[in-house]
Amino acid sequence: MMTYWKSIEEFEGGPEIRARAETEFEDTPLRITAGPDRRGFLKAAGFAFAGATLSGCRQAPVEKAIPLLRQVEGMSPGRPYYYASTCSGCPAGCGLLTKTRDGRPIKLEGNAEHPLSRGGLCAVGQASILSLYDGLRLKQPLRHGKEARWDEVDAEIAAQFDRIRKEKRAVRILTATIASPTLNAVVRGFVQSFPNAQHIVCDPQSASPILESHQLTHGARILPRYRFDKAEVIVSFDADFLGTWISPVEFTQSYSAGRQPDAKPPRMSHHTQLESRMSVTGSKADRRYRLSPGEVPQVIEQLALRVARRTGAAADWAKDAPVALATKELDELAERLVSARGRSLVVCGLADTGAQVLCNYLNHLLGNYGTTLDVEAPSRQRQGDDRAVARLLEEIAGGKVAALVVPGVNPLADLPGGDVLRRVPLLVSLSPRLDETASVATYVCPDSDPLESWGDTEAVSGIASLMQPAVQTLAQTRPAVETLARWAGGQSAAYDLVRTTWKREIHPRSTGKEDFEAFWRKSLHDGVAAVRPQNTAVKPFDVKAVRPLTPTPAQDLTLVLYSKPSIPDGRHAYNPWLQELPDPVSKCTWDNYACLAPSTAERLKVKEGDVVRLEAGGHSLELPALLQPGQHEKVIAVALGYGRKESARFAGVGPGWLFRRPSLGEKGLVGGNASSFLRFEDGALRYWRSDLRLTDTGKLHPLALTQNHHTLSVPKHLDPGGGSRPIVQETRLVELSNVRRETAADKSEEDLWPRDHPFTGHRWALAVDLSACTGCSACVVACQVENNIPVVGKDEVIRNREMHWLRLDRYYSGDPTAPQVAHQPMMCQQCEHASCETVCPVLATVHSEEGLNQQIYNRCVGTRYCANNCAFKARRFNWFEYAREDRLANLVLNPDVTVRSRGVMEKCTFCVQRIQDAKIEAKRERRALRDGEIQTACQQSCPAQAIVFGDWNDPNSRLSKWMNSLRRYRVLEEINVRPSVGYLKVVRQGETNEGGSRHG
Amino acid sequence: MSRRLLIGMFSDEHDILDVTKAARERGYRIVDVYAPYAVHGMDKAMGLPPSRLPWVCFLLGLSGAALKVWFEYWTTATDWPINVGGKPWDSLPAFVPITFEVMVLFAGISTVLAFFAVSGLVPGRSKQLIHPRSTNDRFALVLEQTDAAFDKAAARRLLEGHNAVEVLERVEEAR
Amino acid sequence: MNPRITFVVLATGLLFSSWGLVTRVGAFRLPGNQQGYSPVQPIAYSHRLHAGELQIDCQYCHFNASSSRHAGIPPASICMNCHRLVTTSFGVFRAEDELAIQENRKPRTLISAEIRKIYDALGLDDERKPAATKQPAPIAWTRVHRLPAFVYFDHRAHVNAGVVCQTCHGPVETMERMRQFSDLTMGWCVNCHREVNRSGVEGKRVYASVDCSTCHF
Amino acid sequence: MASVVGANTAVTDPTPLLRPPLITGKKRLSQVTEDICSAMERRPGLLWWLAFLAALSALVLGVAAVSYQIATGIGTWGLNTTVGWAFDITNFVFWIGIGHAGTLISAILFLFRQRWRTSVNRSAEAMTLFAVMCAGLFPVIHMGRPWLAYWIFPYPNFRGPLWINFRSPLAWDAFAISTYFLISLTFWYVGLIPDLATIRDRAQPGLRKRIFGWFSLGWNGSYRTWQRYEVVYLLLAGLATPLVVSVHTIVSWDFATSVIPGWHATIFPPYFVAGAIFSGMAMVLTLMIIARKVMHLEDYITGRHIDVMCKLVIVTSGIVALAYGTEFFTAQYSGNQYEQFVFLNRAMGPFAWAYWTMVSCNVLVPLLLWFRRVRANIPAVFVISILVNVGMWFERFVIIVTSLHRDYLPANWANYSPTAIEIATLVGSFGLFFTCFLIFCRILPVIAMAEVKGVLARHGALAAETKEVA
Repeated sequence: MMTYWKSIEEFEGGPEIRARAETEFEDTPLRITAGPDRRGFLKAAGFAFAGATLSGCRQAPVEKAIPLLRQVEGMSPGRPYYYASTCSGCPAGCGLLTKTRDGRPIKLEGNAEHPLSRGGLCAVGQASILSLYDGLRLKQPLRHGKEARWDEVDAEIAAQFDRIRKEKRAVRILTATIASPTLNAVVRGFVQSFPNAQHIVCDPQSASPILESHQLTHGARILPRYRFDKAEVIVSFDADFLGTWISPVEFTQSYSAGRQPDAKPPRMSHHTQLESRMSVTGSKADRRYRLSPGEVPQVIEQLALRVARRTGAAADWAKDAPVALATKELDELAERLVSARGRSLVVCGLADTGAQVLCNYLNHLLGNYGTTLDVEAPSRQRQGDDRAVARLLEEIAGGKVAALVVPGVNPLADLPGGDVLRRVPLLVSLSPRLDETASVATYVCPDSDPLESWGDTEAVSGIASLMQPAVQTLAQTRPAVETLARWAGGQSAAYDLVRTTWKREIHPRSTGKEDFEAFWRKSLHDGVAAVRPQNTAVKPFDVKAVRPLTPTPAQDLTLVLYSKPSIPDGRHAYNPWLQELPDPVSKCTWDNYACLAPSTAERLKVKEGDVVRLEAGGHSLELPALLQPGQHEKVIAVALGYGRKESARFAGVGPGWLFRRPSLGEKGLVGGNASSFLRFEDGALRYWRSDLRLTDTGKLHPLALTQNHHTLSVPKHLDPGGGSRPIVQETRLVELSNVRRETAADKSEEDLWPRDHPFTGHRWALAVDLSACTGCSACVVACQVENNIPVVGKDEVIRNREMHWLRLDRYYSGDPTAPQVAHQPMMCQQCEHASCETVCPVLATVHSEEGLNQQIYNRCVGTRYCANNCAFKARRFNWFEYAREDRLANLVLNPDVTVRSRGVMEKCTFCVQRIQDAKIEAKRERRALRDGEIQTACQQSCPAQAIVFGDWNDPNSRLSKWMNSLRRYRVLEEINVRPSVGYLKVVRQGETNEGGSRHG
Repeated sequence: MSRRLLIGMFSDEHDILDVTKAARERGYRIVDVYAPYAVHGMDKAMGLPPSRLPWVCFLLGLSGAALKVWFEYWTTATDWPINVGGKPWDSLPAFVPITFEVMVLFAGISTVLAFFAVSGLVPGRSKQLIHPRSTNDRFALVLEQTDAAFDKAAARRLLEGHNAVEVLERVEEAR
Repeated sequence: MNPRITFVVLATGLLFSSWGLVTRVGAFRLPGNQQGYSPVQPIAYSHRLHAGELQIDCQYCHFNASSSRHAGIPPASICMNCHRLVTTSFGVFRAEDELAIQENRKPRTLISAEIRKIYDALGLDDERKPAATKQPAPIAWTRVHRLPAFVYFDHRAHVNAGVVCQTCHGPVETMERMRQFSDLTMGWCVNCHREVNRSGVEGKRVYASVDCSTCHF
Repeated sequence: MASVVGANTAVTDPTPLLRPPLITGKKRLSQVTEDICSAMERRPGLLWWLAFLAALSALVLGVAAVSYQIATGIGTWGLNTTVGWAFDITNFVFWIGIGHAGTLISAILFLFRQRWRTSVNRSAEAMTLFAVMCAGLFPVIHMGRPWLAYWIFPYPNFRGPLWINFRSPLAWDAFAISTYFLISLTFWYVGLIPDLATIRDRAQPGLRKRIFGWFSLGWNGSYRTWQRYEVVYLLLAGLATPLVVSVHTIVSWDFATSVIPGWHATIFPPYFVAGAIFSGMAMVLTLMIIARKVMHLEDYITGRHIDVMCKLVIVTSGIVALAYGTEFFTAQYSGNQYEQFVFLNRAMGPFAWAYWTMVSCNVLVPLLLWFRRVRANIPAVFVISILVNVGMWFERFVIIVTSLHRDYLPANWANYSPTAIEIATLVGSFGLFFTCFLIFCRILPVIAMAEVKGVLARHGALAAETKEVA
């Protein structure tokens, strides 16, 4: 089904194609000038109404059909084309396929052939397509906040740079991690064009201490590539590697590869998480301990001591001391690690170089370097240098910096004391949007969207990938590489720059023998090229670097600043899909908040939604409180990346009506910016601090949670049996081999009715592996993009009307202070005996011959009876006209899916548009459908590969194999609606069989 | 042809019952009785045969039900069979409620229409009143003076003997 | 008025109007049904001439029909495959030839007004060379066949199943100006799908689903 | 044996009646006509105007709310993904229930030859009609696209043709309600014809006479017509009786055929029918107590009527209470954790206040009616009747909302609170009901004169004396 497309170069080619591209959207075949096509749905609905009375006047408005002027060889209007590219949502550099229809990108999908992401793509990556169609993206350069022309701006900046060169004053360029060889080369060239210039790298989610610790222990400032797939024992200290840490998609993919309970023999890594708050990673851990950040270094130290003793290394560098983790637990942990030497992995997410050195030491003692940590081909996904950033801020404060260029970062909002940037005489921002830094910048030279520009990345040494544009620039923006190259004196287009770099730097490292042209074409086609890693000067482990740590005194309350998987940093604050994406654990949308453990809240007499004032180091911030089970009692956690200027745009999001409440907080922004609580300490950006004071302001701020109830067991006083509900079922690894083989196929399904509806052809079904699912929510956004699901705004979410067809139900179980967590993707179960279908009076939801529960929007009158009668509440109703007239943003709509109007019901359809397309395409090619040819959007994006779609009637399909798994069950099987979605039970590591197969 | 009528007006239902019974026993041709309400037992007194309207009700109700069952089955299983919730094609139990409703609707409406038709009740139609108070508090017995043998005096005596309030004579023109 | 006369008049009226309703029910149209719609197009293109007389295959111009959901309106560059040479009608061409022989000169290139519109769209001069003064602009045809936004029709499925274009579009080869031949109602679609499941297409057994999600999603 | 309560005339009965007279006051036939017609012919009093104004403003408020909702979307109601129905269907079931008492009084009591019904059946039937109008409104406006409501009827179309789903209880509802409305209207109209003729014959020539003339279909009191009339009336009563049971049974199937715990119950049909009669009787009481006061009809709607209706309220309250208990018992006995939870959640969850309002109003308060003194105390009966209506509204609310808001998957659990638009719509439905009823009181005879006259002759206070020549 996928056609990789190579002729994008033609966009750069002949004049007539350029001419065509000028009117990119005017040229779209069969475009309708009378109004946006999908939007016509509402009109049709209105028309039907008017039509009932006015059948006399029946002449519809005239529509124009404008064909292409010149035929583009091999390109058919109405067919999707996929261009291989690289995601730019974060520096992780996952592989992409940009799906375009009729000249416009409409969806980003993971590139299954990319060695890092292997087809997965996270929520942020999925949602980043909206950036292209953002109407508030800057359309041209700004001078002192006023619109200007490129030639003027270029001339003025060049003149000022010339003066600075002459005067030998200081120029600094502050970027985020640059994994792109081309951009790196261009920045290098830019820096070299000045007598006194420096390139400083700053990451909002910094990993600087890891790099620095490797400088100390390995003599090279590198970030190892972590191989979770090779690890049998994983110990993570405060590293949310499945959610936000360094490269979550890659890590989720490899973590999942290391946990295959159905493999023969079962493979299941043992994962211990020690963390302060409940992260996505913590929710998947086999063992989870709560440690506040201040306690982590000592625990690592004691663990290192124990491991050192067990491995026969020197253990005299520190003394035994009681720490936050019990001796028994520490011993057990050490034992488990040692028993898996060379097959274990210790990671630490704490911004503390001392702790990181000890973490390196642990991995060294365990022989993990070279197996689960790759330093020969290290990661380039984080290169931030906090020490340099701190120095830069001092320089600026001292008035020593004449010019500062900031491409791709927003230091004003991301850094503590970023306000000093206002003092830079020449501040040039390359931000595509008017963020905090751009709005005080002397010049803003907007970068083009990644989907409009050429680029490349080498996220991990040896894995180089290309980014290719899928569309001409929509406004007068210019790729940052071009802009910087121009200021350094060059005149090249981005395409030429990338090609040159690849010819010079990448192709020579190629393992094949093909010439550059062939290599280039192949890399462009595949999107990625595996080459020899760059040489890294790694020295053997230096034991001298290992030093004992000075214990920090225990504090009452510690403030922890973290990143949410949905909004990892403020760059994405403009994105309504991400703002409305529920946090995988707290299930909160449209806000950041102060997370408190329930016991802490009780102690401080704070309830959920109470606005609390956080004060530390002379800064204060008011945020609503959220009770988070599983959080450390002495930790208050606040997400970064909120309170951004770009979120002011959401003042009008959601339906406007009489009693609507705003999506924004008091300050007219989504959430509050907590970055002022960050501080530089020991050359690292500290994400926690212990001088926190918390007071209740007495104000209320309702939080938009998509899930109000937390557990599977119902409130005690309402359930005399005390049983919990078998919605999420669990099994233990030891049980898997003991269970008597009994599969669904063995159970004959009794039926009182005659078998009037056999599924003779295909029978579509879906299976979800709950054990693999991490709750990362990539599928939710993938579904949203694929199926034109509207954003409804905070008020509607509070009113429990979010529209996501696929939601992730999160359940806690066990001890409320340290609960176990299960994530359950829940979508329409396509029941064979669908209770919704029977009750629809107008046949708007009926069953197909292939087992699908069809929903026909144009037939629906909106009685909501089907939704009431759905045991899974998987149906979504259009309470208002959610679709908006935003001609630019609506270009992202999938033309294969109807935009639903007000008053109709909608739901998951198993991406029926993909099924139909694949079936027709197979017929066209006169062949049978292949298993795996149809992938639903959720399945496609899932980094953990926890979702499989396929034909249940085909005994050899992957789906059928999953459906025959010992772990397979169906939710609410007892009410005999016969869902077509099978779930594979959560597999828990466990020595004992506590709680049985149900949640306790 | 015109008819000569002798009309006795009464003010009590017992009188009109008695006089009607007596008139019929004596062989008078009773054209009609007019009453402000349905006097119990008057049909027997007048010797009216039982109404056939129940048949209309029964037959039309039955045909309505039959039609509906057929229609439901035809639309669901024959004309465009659609799989609804895995239910069998002939979901007969599910067809019962509407069948019943349609039966009642057919039976009820058709009975009333039949009643209007046989009684000549048409909107806007104005029939001659036998007496201005006959829809208020007067009962009227209308006898036809059949032929010359009709003993008007005897008839008048009969009416007055039963407390007739008034006795009128009227000639009804041919229609 | 005599009620009997009123009754007769009313009954006759009712009879006539119901007769009219019964006989004209075929002519009754729902809103949105544009059967017979035949708008004036920016170029007086004749399907009768091209598809009928010259017997050009439908898919020569509408080349997308077998590979995409849209059959597509041909780009102007497709027209140029022939009209680079054919600049006017055959009659005018020959008359000019004869006149040239009579006058003993080289025949002039005569360009018909309608064909010139193609050149204008492509920004070409009379020599069919790019003209610096002309800005290329695509031709804005008026759309004839329209389906509501919630209906997904796919040409691929039908063309590859062997359904000939005329089945839905009617005798296009006789139409001087394009006209909507079928009513394009849902019933029309569904009945054809039912019909071909019984009788096949061109003698070949086919399966056309009447599931809702065949067209609505 | 019921006693005479609240009668304003001492009765000297010459004939040994087994029961006290149904009509008090020494009425002659003409006086009946006079009493009832003059109430319509007089200019309306201040009380009527005040009531009308109040009802009309409520109606206007409701019209505004519904217009806004249709223009803007169902989102203007407090519903959500989990609780898809609340006020809308609650109001629907409530009004349908109210309507049923009218049919009970006119049809079922007719079949049982309960002559006391004659004084109240006309207004009870009118109440049925207006209540069914209010009820029928809600399934239409609760739709997301009410302008397409006609799609739920099978009519020939150009879609294939695409018919409807005859398996859907909502389709059954559509047929049931329209049949119920049409049959009730027919029944009411047939009953009205003789009275319309009476008014026509009283009226001075003019528009009023012509209108009544048109609608009275040329009725002249011919006994041949009377005979058929009696047959038709009996047939309609015979049809309406099972109809009324079927309608509320079908309404209960909206819930009973579903899979939602708290809805999925076989007890629903009898439970709903009893509840409907219960609430309807209370509403009849409310209306009668007002009407007899305002229209000065104490002689026709006597204490005995009120007493009899109170007894019906006690009986139906008992049935409803039994149903509450049975539901609870079966749920706990079932061993089904979802069922058990739903009922405990009703009694102790977030909507416990609604549940206990329902129990107090429907089970505890009607217990007072066991006391004869309470039944004789008109203001007390009035208050109780209103409380019963409140309770019955909450019964539907409890069934619908508490079952939905916490069903199978705890992740779906949600709360519900109505918006002002929903409350205004509820108020508006009362506005519509009372506006219609008040207009009815003014333009049509609130008491079936022909029927009362028939009863008067045998069961009136003057049964013997009427033999006097007027």
